[in-house]
Amino acid sequence: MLKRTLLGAIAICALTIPASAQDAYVVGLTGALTGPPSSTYAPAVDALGLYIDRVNAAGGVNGKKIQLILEDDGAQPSKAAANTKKLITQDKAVLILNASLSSTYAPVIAETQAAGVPLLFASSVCPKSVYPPAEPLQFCTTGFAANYDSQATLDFIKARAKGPVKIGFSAMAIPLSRGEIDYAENLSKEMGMTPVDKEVIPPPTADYTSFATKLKDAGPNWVYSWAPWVTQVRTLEALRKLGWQDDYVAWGHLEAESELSRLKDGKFFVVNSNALFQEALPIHKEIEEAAKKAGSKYPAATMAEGWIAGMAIEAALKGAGWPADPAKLKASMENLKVDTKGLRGGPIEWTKDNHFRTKLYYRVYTWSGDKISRVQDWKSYDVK
Amino acid sequence: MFRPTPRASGYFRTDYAQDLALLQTRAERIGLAALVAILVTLPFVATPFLLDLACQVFLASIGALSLMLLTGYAGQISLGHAGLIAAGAFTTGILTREIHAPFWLTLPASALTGVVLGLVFGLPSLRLRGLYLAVSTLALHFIVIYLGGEYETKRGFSTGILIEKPSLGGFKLTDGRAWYFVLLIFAAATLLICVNLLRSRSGRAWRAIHARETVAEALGISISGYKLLAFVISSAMTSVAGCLFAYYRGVVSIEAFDLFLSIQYVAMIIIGGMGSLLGALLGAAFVTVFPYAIEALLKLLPNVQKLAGDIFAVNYASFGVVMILFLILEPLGLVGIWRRLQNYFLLWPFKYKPLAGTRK
Amino acid sequence: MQLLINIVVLASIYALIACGYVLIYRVSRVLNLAHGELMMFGAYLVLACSSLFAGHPVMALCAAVILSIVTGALVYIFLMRKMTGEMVLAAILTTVALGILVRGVVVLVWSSQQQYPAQALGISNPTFTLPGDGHISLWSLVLVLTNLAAYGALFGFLRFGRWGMRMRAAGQNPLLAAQRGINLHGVYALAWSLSTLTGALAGILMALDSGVTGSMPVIALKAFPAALVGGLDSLGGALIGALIVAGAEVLLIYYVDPLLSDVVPFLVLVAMLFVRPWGLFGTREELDRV
Amino acid sequence: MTASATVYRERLRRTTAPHLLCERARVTPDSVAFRSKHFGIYRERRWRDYAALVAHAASALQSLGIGRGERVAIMGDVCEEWMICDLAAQSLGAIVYGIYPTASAAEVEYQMRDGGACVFIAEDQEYVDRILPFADQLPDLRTIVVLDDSAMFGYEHPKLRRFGELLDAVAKADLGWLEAQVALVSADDPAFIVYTSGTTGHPKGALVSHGKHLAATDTVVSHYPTLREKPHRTVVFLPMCHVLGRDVAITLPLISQLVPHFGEDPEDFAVTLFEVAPTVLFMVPRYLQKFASHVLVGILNSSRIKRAAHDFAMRFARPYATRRWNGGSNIVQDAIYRLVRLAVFKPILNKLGFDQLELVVSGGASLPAETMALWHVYGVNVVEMYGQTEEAGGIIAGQRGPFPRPGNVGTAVDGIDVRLAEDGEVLVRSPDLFDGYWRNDEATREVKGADGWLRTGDVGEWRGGALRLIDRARDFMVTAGGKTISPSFIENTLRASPYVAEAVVFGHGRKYLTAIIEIDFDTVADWARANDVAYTGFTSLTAHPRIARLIEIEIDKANASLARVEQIKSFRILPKALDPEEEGEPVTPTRKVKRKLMYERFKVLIEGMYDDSDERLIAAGVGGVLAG
Repeated sequence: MLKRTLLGAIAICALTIPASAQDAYVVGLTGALTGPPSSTYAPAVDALGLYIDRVNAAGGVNGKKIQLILEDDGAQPSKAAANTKKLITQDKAVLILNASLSSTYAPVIAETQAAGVPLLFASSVCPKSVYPPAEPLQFCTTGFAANYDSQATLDFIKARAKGPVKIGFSAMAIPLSRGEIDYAENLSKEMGMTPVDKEVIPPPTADYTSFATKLKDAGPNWVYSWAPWVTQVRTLEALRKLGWQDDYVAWGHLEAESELSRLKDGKFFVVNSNALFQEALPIHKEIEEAAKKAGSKYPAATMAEGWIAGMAIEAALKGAGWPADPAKLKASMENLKVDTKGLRGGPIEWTKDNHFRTKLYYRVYTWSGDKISRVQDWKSYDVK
Repeated sequence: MFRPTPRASGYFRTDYAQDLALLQTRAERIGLAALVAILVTLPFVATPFLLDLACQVFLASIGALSLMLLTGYAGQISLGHAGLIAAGAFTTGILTREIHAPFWLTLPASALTGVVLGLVFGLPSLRLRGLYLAVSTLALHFIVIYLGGEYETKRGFSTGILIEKPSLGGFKLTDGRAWYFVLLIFAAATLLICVNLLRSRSGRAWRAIHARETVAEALGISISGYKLLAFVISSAMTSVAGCLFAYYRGVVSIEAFDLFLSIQYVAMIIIGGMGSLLGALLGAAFVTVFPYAIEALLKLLPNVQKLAGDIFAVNYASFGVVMILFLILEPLGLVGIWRRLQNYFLLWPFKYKPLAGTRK
Repeated sequence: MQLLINIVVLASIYALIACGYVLIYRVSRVLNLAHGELMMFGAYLVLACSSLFAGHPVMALCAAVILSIVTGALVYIFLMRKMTGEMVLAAILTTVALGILVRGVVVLVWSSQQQYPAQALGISNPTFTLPGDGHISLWSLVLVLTNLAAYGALFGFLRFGRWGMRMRAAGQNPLLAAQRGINLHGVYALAWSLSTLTGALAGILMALDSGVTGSMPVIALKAFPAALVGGLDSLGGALIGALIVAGAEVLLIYYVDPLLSDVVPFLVLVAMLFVRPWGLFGTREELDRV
Repeated sequence: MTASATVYRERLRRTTAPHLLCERARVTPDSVAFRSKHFGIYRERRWRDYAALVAHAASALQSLGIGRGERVAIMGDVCEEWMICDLAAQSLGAIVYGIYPTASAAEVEYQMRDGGACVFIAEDQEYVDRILPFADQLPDLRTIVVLDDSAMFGYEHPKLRRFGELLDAVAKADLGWLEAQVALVSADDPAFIVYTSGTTGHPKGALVSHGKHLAATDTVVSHYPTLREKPHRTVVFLPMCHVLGRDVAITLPLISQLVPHFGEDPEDFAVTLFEVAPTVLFMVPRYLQKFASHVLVGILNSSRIKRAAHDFAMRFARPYATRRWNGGSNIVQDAIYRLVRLAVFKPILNKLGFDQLELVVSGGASLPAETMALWHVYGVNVVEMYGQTEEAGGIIAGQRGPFPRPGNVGTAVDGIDVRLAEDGEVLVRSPDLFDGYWRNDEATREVKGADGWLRTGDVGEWRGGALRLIDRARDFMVTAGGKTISPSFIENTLRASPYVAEAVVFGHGRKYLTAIIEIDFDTVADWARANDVAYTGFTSLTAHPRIARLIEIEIDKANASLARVEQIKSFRILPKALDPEEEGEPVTPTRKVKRKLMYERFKVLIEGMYDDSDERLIAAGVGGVLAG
């Protein structure tokens, strides 16, 4: 009974263990590559792949190639844990990347900690454990970070608003988003604003108008949303449909750039920690070319996160030398400075007790008549 | 599951205890011994990843067995299985976080939650049948998930409730191998409980209700009592699976218990083969291992790195395809294949049972 | 006023989706859990057609609608026909598997990014202000009207059309219907086509209003209580059920707690199941065993 | 015969079966006497229980006032209660006889009148129904006892008593009481009557006395010593009114280590065999044939690979069987055969419950050589024996084996003299023969000469020290061509086909031989299913031209091994199965064919096979002359 199936599975797996790449750095990734939330993660993973291909094409790191092994967890915690276990024990990955929903964090952290392998959050929100004092094995490169994001946003609102601020909030009914909006709500009070309403919207929602109606009827002159892009933008659209014409701030996810030009809304602001491709820095051109060459189906504008993660990995591996093991890599990562070449407001710097970055930079964009424009340049926050 | 006669000649029973014995022929005993030997040696030869897979299969087996009890034998459809697992997991999570409850407390507590929910889940079954019942269990799934989500948010466990690995008599269960054996024992115990339940009065009552309710009632079987009993037992076992799941993964979060999980369990019992405990085990193994197997197979394709992004979509879609093929080509499920295979050898060198129609 | 509009729009969405469930359930007693995926597929078909018929939005929409009808028929012919006679649960699971397949294919072809068919077609979505300070977007309005038209057409079709009559007959007693020379396979294929059509219409219109992603099928699941509250085999019931569920949802969001909107339809459903298991307008029946 | 064996047999000759039972109950009270399946469980009866049951039953029967020498009739299927009642009646000094469960009403009435039983024991309501219509016309019948009264509600008859009530009404008798009763019975008292299933006229009752029966049955044990040397399981299925059935169920267990097993229902015979996996079986050829044909048809309808495996195994095993008959196999061949048997034949035998058989004794009728050979190929040690009711439960000759060459009935057993009369008829002499036919001295004199030699009526010859039976002395036919032919030999040859259940050959005074064939419904139906022949039942199956073709091929096969004059030129298939339970059917309860009745019954069919155009031509030619 059971044994047949198990043996069959063992046979299949035994056959398919990839010829272990003895002369390459093995980096494993578990990510939400399918399933509803994949829209946020798949482009980043794609970009990461592009970046590593480029590094390999250029001769690799320390003369060795990087082998990136992808595993799909479909945003399911259980699958993510299994993937991590497989990547560590079977593929002998020296570094694990997580590019999935926050619900997968805990199991992946548990697995990597048990194995002593460094873990890098490469596409989703940074967990608090990378903030100082950081957990020894966890690192994060992504642009968005709980609490700091809201702080930056509310600072922006405060600076921008001319009169008293009556602020409304919109969150998605997932614990992470709800937690951040709760934090923002409290912070807004401290900053002298008046929170008027908070909508927590379930992920599968046919019509946002109902929520928007309530939000609008509370009469805010600012609305802040920190949630997956769908919730942010569809709340905005619903509000606009209802005739609400005030200012709306949201977090700038991967989709921000294309969406800003789609919506063409002068009172819609995105707070961003990545420079938009609009600015056409040399690095942006580079990414665009790479994406074009590889025939990626994702727009280049969604690739910054993945690219930065790639840069961090490259730098970390370089510091770890050859042959790398998790311990060496950890040591390398604990003292790392990644030049983001303008993709961010400054370099990513990791120290022994700060695996997030020492300084955070935020820009705010909006649509001004005919193009995306900056309404606030890099503003830095010290991470303590 | 229960055969009127043993599979080899020369096994006559001289009392009912023998008749009830689970293993009757020597071949069966040898088979079991071999299976046990394989199961015991497996963790010492398998990679940790395979070990993890095996643990997942055991966990799924517990859930699938209890669902099989409910659906395959008692005939009550449930789409709330994920909700029940979640209930067990959350009971464990909440108890460990709030009062640092140890393993020996959370396990019965989870079972108790299961019992209570089973009563609640089961109540609609007194009035509803088939699809309508399925939907009512679905509703309860949403309620459990809603409550779980509220707890997570309110207590600030936004990325899930972390749970310490349990200790058993001073020994902390962290090692994969230890978990393998713990889960194996739980799965085996569940199987034994199911086997014994099914051949007891309640098992016969369930099958009677499944076959035709009116007749069962006429036979003096308390329909509502046994239906509720089926729900209660099945839910209690499922919640225990949830508790184990929580400990095994070390984390509880609502995302792990979506509707898809319920559907996976239904898939397990249908793909495995309705009305067979063996089917539940086979289905659990198949559905759990299948995505990994597909992935592994797809990676064998040449130039696979180029397709990196697409391969997972293909993997996902092929899960659907294989499931469809299975449902269309093998309605009896894996157990049907197993039986055919078994019969091929059992009937050797005949194709059909000889002397089937022999009368004196 | 706005609340009323919200209810009407949401009810229309639910109703348009729910009638797809009802159509198939009514004739073949199968619950189509791939309905949401087929709905999403319709929306993606618009995307495909918009690049095919660039610059002709109407033609593209028509093509998408026709393609979705064909899709429905194909699903029946190549898949569900094989499941006739199998146990109901297996048939339902087949639709689940179909759903998984469709989702996989959609990600494979169109990626999992949010897409905007309206943008691709080059059409906009202006908002109208109604008396009483109510606002409604163009595509929501079209959706409400389409829903009314669809229900009107379906009522007429089922009551007076030749094939409609056959569908009703097949639903009531397939054996008798087959004996009276009704081509059951034809009837079932038609039901699947119509169901996919209405589902796709809902999907397309929602996508035109607010875009489409891989998470769209979940919405169809929420329309499911609406169909059940009304009675799974009653079209009128689906309409009323949609109104009830949408009403409850909108009012709860507004007056109580938005978080409840996920749970409430199912609470309504459970309450309904206790009182009248077969739904407001459904036929009282003994359901098939597992 | 060794001295101790002679002493032992002499001791048996001076005792009774009930006495032996008491003895076993004293000496080995806790060994298992027999097992009887009841609600799925094989209840084990130890000798102590057995004797207690018999004692209780005896005291119950005694309460009915059964006197010494009075007759008790038992009718029903094989069951433990039969044995118990039988021994109980014997311990009271009564004479027991059994009536075939398949006997027709007329036969039951005849045997009841002829035997003059005062008590009729019916197994269940079915047999009560058989006797009730004429129960009041039987002068001797006092009581009808029904053993299983489960379907007896609403039955009211002054003579009717329920066995359970009888048992309840008397105090439980103990072993001592039984021994006291048994002591009153002398070894020379008549013990039972066995009605022979005569193919002509009414059945005759062979009267057998206690001691002679035991001593005679000992011939079986001394001829097959394994029965005494170690414990054996067997299955009881032959009706206990048959002397062989009585031997297996009652007598052999008393004097050997044979443990009989009773199935829940005779219908479940195959299941019982499978479950018990007997080590010794006493069979009649019909079953060996039937099982063999089922196996063959099962293989024919099996999948290609499995059939090929079987064919391959047969290709090796057939010559091996021949070598084994000749005693000429070497170690290598033995090893290969053992392998082949393990891989192919053992699974076959396992499905029948035949895989643990050490000895199968076939008796009652002649076993077709092909059938025996097939079992030998499969590795079942089938031996043939020869005996008659008149030997009082003993046998005349038997093959000792293992794996004897088919074609004879072996050597004469110890303690019996066998010689051939001038015409070849087998004559036997022994101290342990039957006492005579019940109330039929004329018939007794016919077979039992004053010189003490018993005429068996069978024609035999000695060949290499073994007795070979040629035919029943009274069953020859002479064709129009003047050739003397043994129809039973031809019939046996025809019956070797798996598709033929029964064959009856005609041709006395005719130009050529014809046959009436009864098909084996199970195997032919199997064949029909496998070959897409549509049928609705027995009759439609027999009417199908492809079935006629199938049987024709089978007959051609048989003809190939027959001499020219013995060949069957034409045949007809019976449109219905022969049913011994039906009134006037041309078969005996043991399914022996009554040739004469057969002819009368199927005259049209048979005459249709003879082309009488010549006769008619002659008749037409001479017609006027004779009339004038």
